[in-house]
Amino acid sequence: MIVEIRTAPFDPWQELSRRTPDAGGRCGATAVFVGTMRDFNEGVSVREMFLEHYPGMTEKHLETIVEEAVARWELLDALIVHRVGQIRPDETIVLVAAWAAHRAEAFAAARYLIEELKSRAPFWKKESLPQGERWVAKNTPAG
Amino acid sequence: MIVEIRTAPFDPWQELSRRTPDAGGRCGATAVFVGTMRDFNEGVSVREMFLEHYPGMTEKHLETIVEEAVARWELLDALIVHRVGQIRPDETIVLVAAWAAHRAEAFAAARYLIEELKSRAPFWKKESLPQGERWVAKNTPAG
Amino acid sequence: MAIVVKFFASLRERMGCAETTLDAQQVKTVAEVWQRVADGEPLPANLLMAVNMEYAEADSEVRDGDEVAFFPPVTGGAHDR
Amino acid sequence: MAIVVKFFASLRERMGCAETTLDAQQVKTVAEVWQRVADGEPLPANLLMAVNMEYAEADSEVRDGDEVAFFPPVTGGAHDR
Repeated sequence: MIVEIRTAPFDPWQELSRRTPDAGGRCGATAVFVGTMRDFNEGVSVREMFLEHYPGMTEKHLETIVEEAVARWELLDALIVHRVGQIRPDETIVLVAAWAAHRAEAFAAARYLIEELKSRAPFWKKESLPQGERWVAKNTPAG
Repeated sequence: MIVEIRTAPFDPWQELSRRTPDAGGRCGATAVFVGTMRDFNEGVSVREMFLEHYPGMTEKHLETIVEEAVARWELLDALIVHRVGQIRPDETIVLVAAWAAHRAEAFAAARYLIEELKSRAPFWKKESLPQGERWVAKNTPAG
Repeated sequence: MAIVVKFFASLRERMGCAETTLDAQQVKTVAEVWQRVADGEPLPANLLMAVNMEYAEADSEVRDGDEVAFFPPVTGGAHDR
Repeated sequence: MAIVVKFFASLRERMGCAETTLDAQQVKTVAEVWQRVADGEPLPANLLMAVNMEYAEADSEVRDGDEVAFFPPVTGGAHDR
């Protein structure tokens, strides 16, 4: 199980190349989600954003989420890598992955990781708009 | 939109590195599923399998599935890469990916791609067991 | 011209052949194609059929130049369930 | 020893400081910590609180050496919805 906070840009596919567990024939299914910064949010153009976290608590919280997913879906392994700091459009914000014997478990676990992360983990977004900076007030629903 | 049938092993993360669309700030979410050969199926050990397809019809069918997903979830792009021929445990059998503005669409589309592929696309599995070869009679439910 | 008939997977092995051709004048439907190639064996209930690479039914029409295929239920995708 | 108090995001900017310390003898609960650091401003209804990096409530107890944090609702994860 891996949880990492990154202050520099990272390539999700390179991370996965390095991290794929040696499952010895037991892994049938890998589900992955990658969140990327868009240059548009709620109708306004966003040039850059700053993602703040709570060093220590954020990592602890992500570790708890990963442990919950691994236990609940009997995963072979799971991964969260999350950017913080200044982020530009098209850069990866978050990578989650779940490795399981079967696809239903892998999909359910990957979805759980990203939804829990968004609703509970201590991260705060400040967007740089043409008209100035703004803290994002709250996450819109998962939809 | 990309659909490819491969006769040789491939690395799904390298494929994704090469294929990730230049979405120009519009892509917020990528969902990926990778199916890998396990060395165990329905209680018996499997050393190798042969995956047969119908050249021409299989590609056509996968293209239809991809087009349906792109239209239904307004995807920025989608991808299916599928192995055929002799396959060994831990080798990638199938890679699907869906690129979207938002995560709900990306997850739903990736799930659709793999479920439709499994239920409708012309592929047939023959497993090599210690006691000989067997054609797999039918897919067990999606679970 | 003629009608090309293809078999896949366990059916290909059972038929002992992957492909054969028929004179198009002898057959009007997929079911008639099966009768000509199967030595009178009835069409198995779960057999899948395609005409020109699209799924078809036993009563689908076939014409000169068509490619007709017979195969067992598909079992593809990942080996994950 | 003392109690370390941390603020994050928009609250950090509003407080004009990221971290302060309090004498542990002066406070018994998270709500009392807030009263000491906020100049009498009532606890905002949607403010989140943590003690030693675990989510806590206004009436959660605090002890000497604890780290108490206040922050707005989380807005993390991908910028995708």
